Amino acid sequence: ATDSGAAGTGAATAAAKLSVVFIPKNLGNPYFDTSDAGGKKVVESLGGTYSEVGPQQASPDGQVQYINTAAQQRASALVVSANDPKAIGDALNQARKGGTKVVTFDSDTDPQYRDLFINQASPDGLAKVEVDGITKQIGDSGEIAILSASANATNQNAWIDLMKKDLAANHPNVKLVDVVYGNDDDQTSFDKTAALLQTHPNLKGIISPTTVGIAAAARYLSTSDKKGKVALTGLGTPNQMREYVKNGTVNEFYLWNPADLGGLAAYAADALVKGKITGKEGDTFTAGELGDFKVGANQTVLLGDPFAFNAGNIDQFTF
Amino acid sequence: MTPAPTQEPTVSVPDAQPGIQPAVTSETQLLVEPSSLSPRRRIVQGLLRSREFSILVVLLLVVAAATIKNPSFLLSSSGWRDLLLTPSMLIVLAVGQAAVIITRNVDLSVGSVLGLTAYLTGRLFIDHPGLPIVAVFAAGILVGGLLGLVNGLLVALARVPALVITLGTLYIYRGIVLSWAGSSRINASDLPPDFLSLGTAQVLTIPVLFIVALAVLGAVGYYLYTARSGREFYAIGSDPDAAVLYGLNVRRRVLSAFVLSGALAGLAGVVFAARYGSVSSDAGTGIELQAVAAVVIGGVAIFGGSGTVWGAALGAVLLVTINRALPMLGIPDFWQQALVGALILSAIVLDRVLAARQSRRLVEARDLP
Amino acid sequence: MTRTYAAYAHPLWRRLLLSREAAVVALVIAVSMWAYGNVPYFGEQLTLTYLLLDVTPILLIALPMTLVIVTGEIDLSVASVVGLSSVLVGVLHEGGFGIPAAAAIAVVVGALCGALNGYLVAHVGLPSLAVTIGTLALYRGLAVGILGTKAVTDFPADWTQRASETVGDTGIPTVMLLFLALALGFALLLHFSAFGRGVYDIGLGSEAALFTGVKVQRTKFILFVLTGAVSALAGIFYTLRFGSARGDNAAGLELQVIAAVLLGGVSIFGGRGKLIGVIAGVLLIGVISSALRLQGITVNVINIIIGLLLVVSVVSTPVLAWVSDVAARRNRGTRPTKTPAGVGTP
Amino acid sequence: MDIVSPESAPPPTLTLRDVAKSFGQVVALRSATLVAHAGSIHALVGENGAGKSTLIKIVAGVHRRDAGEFLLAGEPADFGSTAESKAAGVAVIYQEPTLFPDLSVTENIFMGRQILGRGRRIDRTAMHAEASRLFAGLGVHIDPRRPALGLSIADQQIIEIAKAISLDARLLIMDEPTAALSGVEVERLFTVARRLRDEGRAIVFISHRFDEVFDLCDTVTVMRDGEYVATRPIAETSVEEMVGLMVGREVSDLFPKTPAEIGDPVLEVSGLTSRGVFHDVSFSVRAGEIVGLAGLVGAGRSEIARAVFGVDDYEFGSVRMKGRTVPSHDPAAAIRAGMAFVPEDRRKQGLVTDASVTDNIAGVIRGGLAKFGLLTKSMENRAVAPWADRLEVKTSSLDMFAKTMSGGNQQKVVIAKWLATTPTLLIIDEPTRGIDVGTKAEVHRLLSELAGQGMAILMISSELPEVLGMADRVLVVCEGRLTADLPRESATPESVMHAATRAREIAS
Ligand SMILES: Nc1ncnc2c1ncn2[C@@H]1O[C@H](COP(=O)(O)OP(=O)(O)OP(=O)(O)O)[C@@H](O)[C@H]1O
Ligand SMILES: Nc1ncnc2c1ncn2[C@@H]1O[C@H](COP(=O)(O)OP(=O)(O)OP(=O)(O)O)[C@@H](O)[C@H]1O
Ligand SMILES: [Mg+2]
Ligand SMILES: [Mg+2]
Repeated sequence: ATDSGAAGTGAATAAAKLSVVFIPKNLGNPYFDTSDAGGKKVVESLGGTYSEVGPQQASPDGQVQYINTAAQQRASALVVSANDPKAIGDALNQARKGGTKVVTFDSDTDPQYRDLFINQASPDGLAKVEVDGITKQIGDSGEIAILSASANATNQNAWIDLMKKDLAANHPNVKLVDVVYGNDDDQTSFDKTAALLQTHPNLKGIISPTTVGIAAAARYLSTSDKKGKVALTGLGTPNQMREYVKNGTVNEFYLWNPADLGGLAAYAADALVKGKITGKEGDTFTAGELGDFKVGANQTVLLGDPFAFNAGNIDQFTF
Repeated sequence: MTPAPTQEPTVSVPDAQPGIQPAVTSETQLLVEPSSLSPRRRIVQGLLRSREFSILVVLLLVVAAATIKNPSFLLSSSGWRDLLLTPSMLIVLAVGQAAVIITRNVDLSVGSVLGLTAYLTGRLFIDHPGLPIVAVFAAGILVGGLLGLVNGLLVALARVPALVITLGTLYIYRGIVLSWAGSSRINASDLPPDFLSLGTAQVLTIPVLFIVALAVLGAVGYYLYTARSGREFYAIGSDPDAAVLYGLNVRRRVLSAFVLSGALAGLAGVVFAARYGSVSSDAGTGIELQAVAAVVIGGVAIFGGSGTVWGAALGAVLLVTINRALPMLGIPDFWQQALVGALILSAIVLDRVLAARQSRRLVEARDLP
Repeated sequence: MTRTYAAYAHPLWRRLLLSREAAVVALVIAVSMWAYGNVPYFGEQLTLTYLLLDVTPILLIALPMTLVIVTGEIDLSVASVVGLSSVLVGVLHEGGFGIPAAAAIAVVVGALCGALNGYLVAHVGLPSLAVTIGTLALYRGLAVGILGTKAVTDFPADWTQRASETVGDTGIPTVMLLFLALALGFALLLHFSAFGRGVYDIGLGSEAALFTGVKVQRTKFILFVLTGAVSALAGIFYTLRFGSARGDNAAGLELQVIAAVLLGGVSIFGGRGKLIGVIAGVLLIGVISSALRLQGITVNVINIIIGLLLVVSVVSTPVLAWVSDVAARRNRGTRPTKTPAGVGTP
Repeated sequence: MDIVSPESAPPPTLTLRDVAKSFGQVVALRSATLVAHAGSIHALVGENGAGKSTLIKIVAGVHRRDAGEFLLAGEPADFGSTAESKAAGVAVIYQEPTLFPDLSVTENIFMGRQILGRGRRIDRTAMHAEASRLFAGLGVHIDPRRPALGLSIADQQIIEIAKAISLDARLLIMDEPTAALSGVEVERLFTVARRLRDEGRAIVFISHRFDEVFDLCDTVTVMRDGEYVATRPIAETSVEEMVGLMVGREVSDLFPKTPAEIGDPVLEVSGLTSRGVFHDVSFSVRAGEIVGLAGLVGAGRSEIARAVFGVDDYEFGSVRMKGRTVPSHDPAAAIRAGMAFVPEDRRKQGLVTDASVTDNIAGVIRGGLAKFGLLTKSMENRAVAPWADRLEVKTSSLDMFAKTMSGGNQQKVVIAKWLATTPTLLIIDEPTRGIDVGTKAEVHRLLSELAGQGMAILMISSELPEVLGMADRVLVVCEGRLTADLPRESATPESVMHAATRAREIAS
């Protein structure tokens, strides 16, 4: 390939050794810190080399650059949470041409761009727990709103659609009055929450299916006179939410174990690299203590059901 | 700060000679007569004509409109609180930015400085539990001041345009935060409760952070209006060459302007942490343009010499409040930025129109009757 | 009697080698050599491809931006125009327009955006810094407003491919041909036309230019229009390369462009600078970024280096000037400005 | 000349000996000497560019001298900034007003040493009162609260004077303070100056008006080309002697005017008006005719010229070249119509000082040089060289920056730039400002030569001898109005000066 010595050895190792590059939506996002940490543990336990790179803001163009770089470095596998279902597709396929296996997790791309998608929880499952959670808290009637991440986040939008369907079908008296986007940025999410409460004085509940969003919303609620009057639930990490669960701002929120998600993605990547699986429906592989997993429809692996955190159990978790 | 006593010769005025009373002889009619208005009326008129006043009017209109549409915007307790609390951080930034722009410079690095000190705040609380809050504020202001000093030295000593220098330090300071924080972040749980409560604490329904902003505004405004060195900021911005001919200490003033701006950005960083409770390494990205926008809207000439920090502060409040009011008025929040842009443009166009009218008045005043 | 005048004080080689541009070019080469030897995979063709693709938007916008800055003005709204044109292409494509048609419309709109900047700066006489901060918000706001929450991503594959395909197996992206064409055009305009001379005169002393019959207002207006149009082009490329039209595309790009232009030796005061230097400046940033990325170093360090380069590049000029000034005074056997007060020597 | 022996008297307030100063290539001062005593008003005279302003800027701390002796009250002095000179009791009225347009008149006077009230706060009321009293002392009314923006040159000059007086300095230097003032205002200034002298201060007074010098001063020092020429007690000298010393030769051959035969009108201006600047200005310039435009600084002559050329717009009136109307506010059109304009401020308007000789001379014609729209340096160099030669521009190479050249050479470059356009009308504002005597004569010879070839020339000049020496016809501007149109023979210093101050004299 090249006369640069370093490169030569690099290429050589690539074939032999497992090297996995994790590319989260953006750096500095505690959710991904946890999930990628889980991946790191697994990759290293498998004797591979782990690295995490990514953009500062959650934007596809940022991710593309790092995908390209990883492809050049002949990483044996990429584990990506997509900021856009199509935008990073070409880059991913480029990488796959170069022999790199591509696993998406948390947020998927279109199937033709990756070998496998590790799904934290079935979309309808997630939508359902969050809807049930909020409707339970507000007595199944009244106005609710959604605080999402970026307007283009694949998983977010999928969930939101499912929630709308669920609400329409099963909760006629609950009205979804607004969907706003905090772009997984503290300040934006915080200000959007404030705006929500201002704009909809009769708001009774907020669903925020993103960890940055729910924390910011909780922070605002806990300091506003709506505290306790407006219910908040969604997806969050115990460390960020502990404060607000304890002071009663939030009484229940949900998440799978991100570390497991990252770990599973790492196992899957390994299986692909070692050729144990090709990623087609029906393949099965073993993910250490996580157990055995089966590849489902359009190359998707399901981690399991989300877990409900509340005052009772939150102190048992530290991620 | 006041100049050395040697630099203030006493003012002696030759008492008018009997021969030449300041009687309005005909040739003095060419010149503009002293205004015959009574002081009070002059002040009132000045106030009504002032830029600050017109912004205030616009601001009140916006608030009124939003409140009519949705009373809780103003009348609910948290509505009232947020009205004052949300702009506080930008006010502090705008005041510093105004001081710099008045000297015909600009400081683009404030966003990065804010990010750095915001993260520093969190780290201090994590690494030194039990550190008094005052100390953290002091640290933020100090570090910000130092970063500002770097800008100031480069601009004032190397005589390099501030735009370029602070664009460079914008990258550098941000880079420092990024490499320092990496992907770690500060969570509310990392910060002491009484610090967090500062973010929303109120005295007689007035948020503490807003009072802090007001204090800053008052101090800087008072300095720029009543201190000799303060006035020199304006002189320098009005005509740097004349300022040198005049013997003003241009370098020192420019330097202090940047230090001030940096220190206030540092303060804003601490405020950020207190208000938002969680800080990631990209906190404050892009806020520098908001600060400049607020200053411009507030009627400070982008090429210095005129304008007040009061105007800049009002500009900041207007900017933020419009953003908050638009959703009430049923304008989807995607259009907010566009409106802000239109606002900035109309502000500077308005300025130009008024300035043109005034100078025409003054020139025509030179005409023979 | 007739005098004959030497055209130049110094021989060609000296004028070339001692120029600021030469320094930047040399730096690019040096850094590339270093990276080639020390950074794994940097030597590969793929690096070249990705590197060029990454910097293409900056390269494109830097061309007209150079002329704008040479006149002593500045345009901060370029990245917002990129976003706006990206959104337009997306929306129009959804609305059933073919990519070429959509692109054409986007370019026209970009030119109009530039025209607004140009009118306010050149004819109303407002400071470009303030104006383009305003339009930065305005155009970005329009972009975000038009597309709302959506992102348009279903662009025809052949077009998205075309955006990142390379010329034969040279590894050079096809889009570079577009860039080279534009670069040639702007080079002729700036360095080999009366218009270009006028651009420099405006930057060096717009009052003198006015007294010489240079159409100051029209020139500035044209330059802003060009900037808008080229920014729109960049936006189209951006959209197709990432196959997604989003309101927030290329946010913050304006500062990178300006940083690159200044790095290339263009004076923010106007009147100084060459396109070759600017192109080198852009490539320098590109090479450094990609080399660092290949070493697994992320954005933060890259930021610091770009920032330092920028500061050093501007501070160096006055410092060198001062040094040579002092030297000159020494040679004239007189006291440099710095010596303390004292009795004059008779 | 008076050598003060130590025991005889206190040392002179100001002593400058063999002071030298150059700006890059330009040698402003070779060996300037000036000795000013307390209780004396000392005139400093010399032609434009003699180095007067540069010399006093050295005293003021604006420039640092390259060599020479500088004593203040016997003490060695060397000021790095004007602040230092102020602190040392030196007050200077600069030739060009230096005001802060955005600030009020009062602040302009007291900036940096404002009157402080309680708690070191600026006491504006007190300052406004002081300002009004200062103006009263000068017998003028200017609203202390109005911004300096838009003040007339005269008003600006008066504020400079008030500023300097308020400094209560032991040495007061006035660089052409009266240039823009009317007789009445001048008289008031003199009364103040005399009182300051009687209070025992030293005053240095720079002026081109001999009547003022003889009226006010007791001693005079003459400079030429940056060198000390002589110092005389006023009582023992005469105008003739001073002029001789200044010019170093008879004035006559400084103005080699050869009568050319006058042709048809080339430029016809009628009813030109721009509010606040000039009013109902009508005149014409014929082929082969040199028309001089005289008046006080600030009278509006440059504005008239700028409007005719189209740099500034005007509200009413028309400008015609060879009978064809020239569109307003469009220099390019004016150039096409055959106009050329050598403006008053060489560094800002005439030249792009940071550009090369080639770029400057080719400035107007380069559009025509381009082939297929392409323009190369060599094309320009080729086109430029003959003109540089014709004007005998002294430069080592054509890529030299204009700013590195002497005032005279710069002026030649500007003229070359315009002659290259082969104009039919040449408007030239202050043709010899800041140019050494030799070049001055060259420029004058060139002008009359051009007129001889049938070019119409409109010459604006603040120097009476120049106007009287060169013009076939003298138009006098006062307060933006034409107040006289004098043929060469009836144009005398008296008649011109009278017309130049007419409006104001009539008024009072
Ligand atoms: N800053 C400068 N840079 C370069 N040359 C200068 C500068 N200032 C003055 N000169 C040159 O120095 C010479 C003396 O200028 P100066 O202004 O002292 O003459 P002056 O006696 O004041 O003339 P005037 O009577 O017109 O005011 C002129 O040739 C002028 O061009
Ligand atoms: N800086 C200024 N601010 C306000 N008015 C000005 C200014 N400069 C000139 N003017 C006004 O414009 C008119 C013409 O001024 P200008 O000095 O050009 O006249 P001039 O006759 O050309 O004098 P000069 O001897 O300098 O050529 C006068 O009314 C003057 O008051
Ligand atoms: Mg002078
Ligand atoms: Mg003039």
